[in-house]
Amino acid sequence: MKASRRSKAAAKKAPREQAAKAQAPAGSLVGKGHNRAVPPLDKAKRLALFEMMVKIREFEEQVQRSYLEGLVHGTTHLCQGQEGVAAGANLALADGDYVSYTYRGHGHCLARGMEMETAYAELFGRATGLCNGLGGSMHFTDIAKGLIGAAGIVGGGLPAAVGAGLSAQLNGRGQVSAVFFGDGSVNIGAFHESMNIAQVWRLPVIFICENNLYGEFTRINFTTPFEDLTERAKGYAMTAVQVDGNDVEAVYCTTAEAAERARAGDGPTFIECKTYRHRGHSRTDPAKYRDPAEVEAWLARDPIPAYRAKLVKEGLLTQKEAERMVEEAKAEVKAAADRAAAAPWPDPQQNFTAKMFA
Amino acid sequence: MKASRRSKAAAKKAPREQAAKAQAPAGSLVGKGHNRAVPPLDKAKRLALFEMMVKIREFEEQVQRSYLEGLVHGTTHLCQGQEGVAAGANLALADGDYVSYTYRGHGHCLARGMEMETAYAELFGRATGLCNGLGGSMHFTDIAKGLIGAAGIVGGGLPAAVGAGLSAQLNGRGQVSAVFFGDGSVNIGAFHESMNIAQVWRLPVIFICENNLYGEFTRINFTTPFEDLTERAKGYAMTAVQVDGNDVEAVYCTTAEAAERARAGDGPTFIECKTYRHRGHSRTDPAKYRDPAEVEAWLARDPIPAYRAKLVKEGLLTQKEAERMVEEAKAEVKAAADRAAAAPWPDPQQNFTAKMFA
Amino acid sequence: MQTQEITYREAVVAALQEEMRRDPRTLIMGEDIGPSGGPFKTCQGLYEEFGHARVRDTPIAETGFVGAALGLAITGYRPIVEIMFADFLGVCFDQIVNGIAKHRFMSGGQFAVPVTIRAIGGAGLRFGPQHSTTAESWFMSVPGLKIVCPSTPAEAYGMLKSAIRDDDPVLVLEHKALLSSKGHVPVGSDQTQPLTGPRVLRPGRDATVVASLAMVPRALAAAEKLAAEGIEAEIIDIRALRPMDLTPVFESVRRTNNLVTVEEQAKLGGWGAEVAAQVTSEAFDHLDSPPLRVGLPEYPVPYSPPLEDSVLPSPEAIAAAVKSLL
Amino acid sequence: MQTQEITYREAVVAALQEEMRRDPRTLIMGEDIGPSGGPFKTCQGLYEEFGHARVRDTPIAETGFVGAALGLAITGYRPIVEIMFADFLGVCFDQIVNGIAKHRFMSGGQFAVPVTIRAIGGAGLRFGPQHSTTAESWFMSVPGLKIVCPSTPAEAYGMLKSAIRDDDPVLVLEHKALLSSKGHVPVGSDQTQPLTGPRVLRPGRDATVVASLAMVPRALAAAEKLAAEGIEAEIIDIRALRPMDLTPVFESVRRTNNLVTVEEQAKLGGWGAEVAAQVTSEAFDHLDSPPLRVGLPEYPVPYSPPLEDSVLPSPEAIAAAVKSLL
Ligand SMILES: Cc1ncc(C[n+]2csc(CCOP(=O)(O)OP(=O)(O)O)c2C)c(N)n1
Ligand SMILES: Cc1ncc(C[n+]2csc(CCOP(=O)(O)OP(=O)(O)O)c2C)c(N)n1
Ligand SMILES: [Mg+2]
Ligand SMILES: [Mg+2]
Repeated sequence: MKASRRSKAAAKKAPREQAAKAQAPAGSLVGKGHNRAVPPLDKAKRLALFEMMVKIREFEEQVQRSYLEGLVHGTTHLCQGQEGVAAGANLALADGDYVSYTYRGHGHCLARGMEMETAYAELFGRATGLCNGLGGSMHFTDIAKGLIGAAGIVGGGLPAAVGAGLSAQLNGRGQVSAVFFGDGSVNIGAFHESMNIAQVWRLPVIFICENNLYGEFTRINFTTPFEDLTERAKGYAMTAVQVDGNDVEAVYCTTAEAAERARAGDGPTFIECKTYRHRGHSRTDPAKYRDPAEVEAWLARDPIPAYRAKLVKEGLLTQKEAERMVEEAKAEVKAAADRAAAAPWPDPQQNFTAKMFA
Repeated sequence: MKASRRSKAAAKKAPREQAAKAQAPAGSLVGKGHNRAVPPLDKAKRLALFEMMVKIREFEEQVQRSYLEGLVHGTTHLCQGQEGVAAGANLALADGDYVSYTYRGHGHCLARGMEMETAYAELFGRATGLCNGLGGSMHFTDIAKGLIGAAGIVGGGLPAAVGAGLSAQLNGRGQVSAVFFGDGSVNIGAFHESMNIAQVWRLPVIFICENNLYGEFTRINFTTPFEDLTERAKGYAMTAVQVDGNDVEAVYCTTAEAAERARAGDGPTFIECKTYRHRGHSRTDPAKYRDPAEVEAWLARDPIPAYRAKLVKEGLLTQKEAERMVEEAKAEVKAAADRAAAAPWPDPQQNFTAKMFA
Repeated sequence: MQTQEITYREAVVAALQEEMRRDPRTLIMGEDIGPSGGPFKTCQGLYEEFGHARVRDTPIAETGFVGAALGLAITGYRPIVEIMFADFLGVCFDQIVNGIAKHRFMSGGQFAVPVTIRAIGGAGLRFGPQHSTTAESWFMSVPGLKIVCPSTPAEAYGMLKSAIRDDDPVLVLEHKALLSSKGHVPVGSDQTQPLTGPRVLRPGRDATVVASLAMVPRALAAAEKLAAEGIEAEIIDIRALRPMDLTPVFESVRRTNNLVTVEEQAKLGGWGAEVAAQVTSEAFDHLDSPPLRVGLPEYPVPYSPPLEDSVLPSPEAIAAAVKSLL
Repeated sequence: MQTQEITYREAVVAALQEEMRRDPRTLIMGEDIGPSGGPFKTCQGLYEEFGHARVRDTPIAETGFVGAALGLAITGYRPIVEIMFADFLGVCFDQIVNGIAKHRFMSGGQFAVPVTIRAIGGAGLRFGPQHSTTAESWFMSVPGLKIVCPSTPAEAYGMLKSAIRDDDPVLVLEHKALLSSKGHVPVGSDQTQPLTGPRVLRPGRDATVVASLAMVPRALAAAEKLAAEGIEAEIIDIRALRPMDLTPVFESVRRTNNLVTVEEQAKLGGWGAEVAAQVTSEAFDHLDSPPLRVGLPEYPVPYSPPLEDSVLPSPEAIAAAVKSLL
């Protein structure tokens, strides 16, 4: 009967058959580190990586300050400590690619070029906000930059990322759909269905799991049978790579390689980035549930000082230049936040029907 | 912080820590065939296995006939060809265990001792039916026999089976929860969440997947990245065994072994039974979508004649005795169906509130 | 206009085929809708014409493929998904309610979300408690969704075409008991049907009866019986549940002074309450008696034929309800 | 009776603790409810007292652990599950609607299904579009479920105790904006609250106002304002959505001749329609004017404070609605 299907769909050289190929999965790359095949980064790019991590860090620190000033409302989920993933992965993506993430997505959006002032304006609930103040911290979306959206529901954004991947495959222009999510998300149904569909249809999707060891206040070992989430990818015969999420260049190379495969039609990749969040889950969380020794060990592996030291050691950056970058970032976020704080509130009388229906 | 938790929960020697153990999964038994450790079956049990398969076969054939006579309504999902799984697995289970299944669950219920007459009465929609005619073919439930229910929603019954497993673990009486489902069910979220929870909590659950290669009209290769579903179990670090579902003794031994592990507190097992359904998905399906060669090959592997030949060859059964068993089964199902057909219709004026609320 | 007499099922297929020819950005995903044409044959022939790229058999994963539709929609496609039984909408409820219905709003209106969700629901075929819901009220309180429920081949054809062309998410609730019903349809035409507003199917002066889906033909049958007794019931097909523009119902009740709603689901929390409430506020002084709601009892649809028949409002029961008001 | 003044949050904890002490077959599952005591601290101290066996942190898998509750319930336990935000009920909708609500019926009534589902919902805390729903209407049309919505610490305490003791599935909709509100509660007592029926909180002769959850205190505030103008509004807390016994509301409207409903969700498809419809049929001749429904606009709850504030019915708006009827 497969034969008859083939003839039937011959005209369209049925990609359905390609799906069938998925039975024989591409030789799994499960393993540590990245593939040296990816061309080395030039100085400009490496400095840009450092600068981006610094910007994300300072952006989040400013969010914290603004929060205490009463400018940010409700809750926020900051990513200090995980900047290496956002900066590294995004550098490997191209214009025209699709990127999605979660409520902890400020970093991914910044790395993708989201403007700080509109971001703060959104956090402050202002009319000039990225989403006109309708979404807030958990729903940054900037379609013009391929930032297709954040999931406030754990795992909820993965199916849409798969849809964007199908969109990319149908377009045939070599786009990819990259989606960022956490370790706690791998236990929910939406993750499973998304992984399976992406693999069976060999979609150009890059699943980037930021394994920071905790889902809210609960450590991974209480919710998942292992701490290495590449293990989970085996259940989909999906190429899976584990990388040090605090090594920004390793994340870049691994993502670049996955993107190459995806653009070449070789299907999805699951990337596990080992990382850690410095702060609590959300602004009200003092993160008392973590072993102080564990926290200490990870703070010592902060991706920013580590990369700074590396660049300085290699003579690509002086401490002075690094300081200046930090100062500039501090000034930039401060200025952006100040301008945003001066922005007008949205008008409750505006026409919301236009926001609802196209 | 794990330490602090331990002390806190010391009094209850927190099984939470047991969950943590799941990190180091029991050495996976992934592989073919069954473990010789299980004591060999005596003659009586082997004949009983044969007889049970015959009964299930004849029961389903009668359902088909009754359907054509207009006695069965709506739709039915028959299991001819898959009797080896129901008969073999159930022999390995004990009174007090919990068993759940799907709309294709007639065989599992019969193997567990469901009475034919009440079953037919249910299929015929009569007041004397197993569920008083409220559920029909897709919802056979007989709590007194541990038959906790059938899922009409694909994957929908797996979480409840996990709950029954937790119930068994909490009871501490060595019960297990066995759940039967199909190959198409492994792609839905409920399956995923159930597998993960069962493994993390090391619950006494036996996941029995009847891989008959098709989900309705679509072959497994179009919906799943591989045809060996033990591959999927790897994503949960769950012990997984693949067995010939048409070898009733192999199914028995494999299930017995999984039950032993579960009763001993060693957690869940995923069993993939390779099998095939002789008929279409449901009564309206001529199953044209299957390759005739594939159908032929599987019909040649019909579990019943195969086991009959084996028993005859080993001198445990004569062709004459076998024939008599078949005749008796035919007579039994006919008699049961006839009695059921004479049963009264349920009263639309009855008090349904009592059926809804305890 | 040129029409052909075809079945509701054929009308669905025609609408899908014509719209997929019309716009290459459309595609359809669902279970067994490819070479098999769908369990209810509502996608017959589409795979042969459009191929796997645009007619996709999916794994059994409603959350996955319905959510994928959102990703496709905001990146330039116009996906259609088929939910085999409306009961399964429960499996992807989150994707529809928290995703598809909200994504445009949460973004501040940055993009359109042209997703069409078709779900085949309803009782009467002995499918039992988990395969017989119309799911009419599950999404009634969800802003952002448009919900329609065609009761005839012409409506199924015209509203599905409109849904596919619409730039917002539309949930099309079809009914399996109507699939083989026949009617005149302007196949091959551009004649779409509006996604809002009820339609008066039979005029009458004595009472207004508002029904949906498979209850519509039953209401019409009730009107026949009543006519034999000299009672003229005006039968209105509600057609659309969200948004709900009841103007024709208000006008009707101002003339008939009586309202009966008939829905294939429990009355508590049903759309009949919404219609009754709105009519009460809009035609308060014209009501001779309080609106009467007819629906299913407070339990799921049972499998046994006499029981299933007993829970579904019969033409006799509908007629009796109307008479009880007069 | 002995009462203590405690918060709504403390009332929930007390009810859970007392019922778990009372019946060893009870246990609770949810996300981060163990050593952390729950994101909203609604399980504070339970893990320390009952341990992991009965107070279980689950993976993020609502379908899995809510469905597991069904398996536990029909095999002898009395599970309680916490859904962190009511919005997440969408993720496990199928398990609740097709499983928990139907399993007893489909079996012909072979067993009880004593499952208690607690979900913390509601707006007002700037949580934005995906974390602010009350989900009051999502399950309104689902036979088999009992749905309650406590608005005070005493109700939260008493109704949760009743829900846990009840042999049928009960969905308890709590409200995050009420968690810190205080009230007198008969802690340590056996004083449960009925799972059905509204409660008159403030008598009045001019109009009946029926509200739920966080809209109740707003309705009471509105009554204060109206009283200053000599208008006496009778404030009724609906308390239970399913089953819905509105007798006290009927009696009230027969006296006040006016009805206003206030709910924290879109009006279209809301419970206000059900109340308006039932009151219209039961107190038709007593109504001076058609029932008036107050609710949220036709879009999700926005994040921006002035916008979120603007969508939530204020005491002023409620008072104005009442006055518009007089
Ligand atoms: C379906 C669902 N359940 C629960 C939550 C509440 N919640 C928000 S974030 C979170 C933890 C997620 O952990 P992880 O995926 O590791 O992401 P991280 O926060 O560590 O970045 C939970 C449980 C939710 N948003 N959605
Ligand atoms: C959530 C859901 N989606 C779709 C269906 C329709 N459906 C019923 S059976 C079936 C195929 C299931 O295949 P499999 O799991 O292999 O079981 P089998 O029928 O082969 O025993 C489908 C798609 C359903 N019942 N539930
Ligand atoms: Mg995490
Ligand atoms: Mg199968």
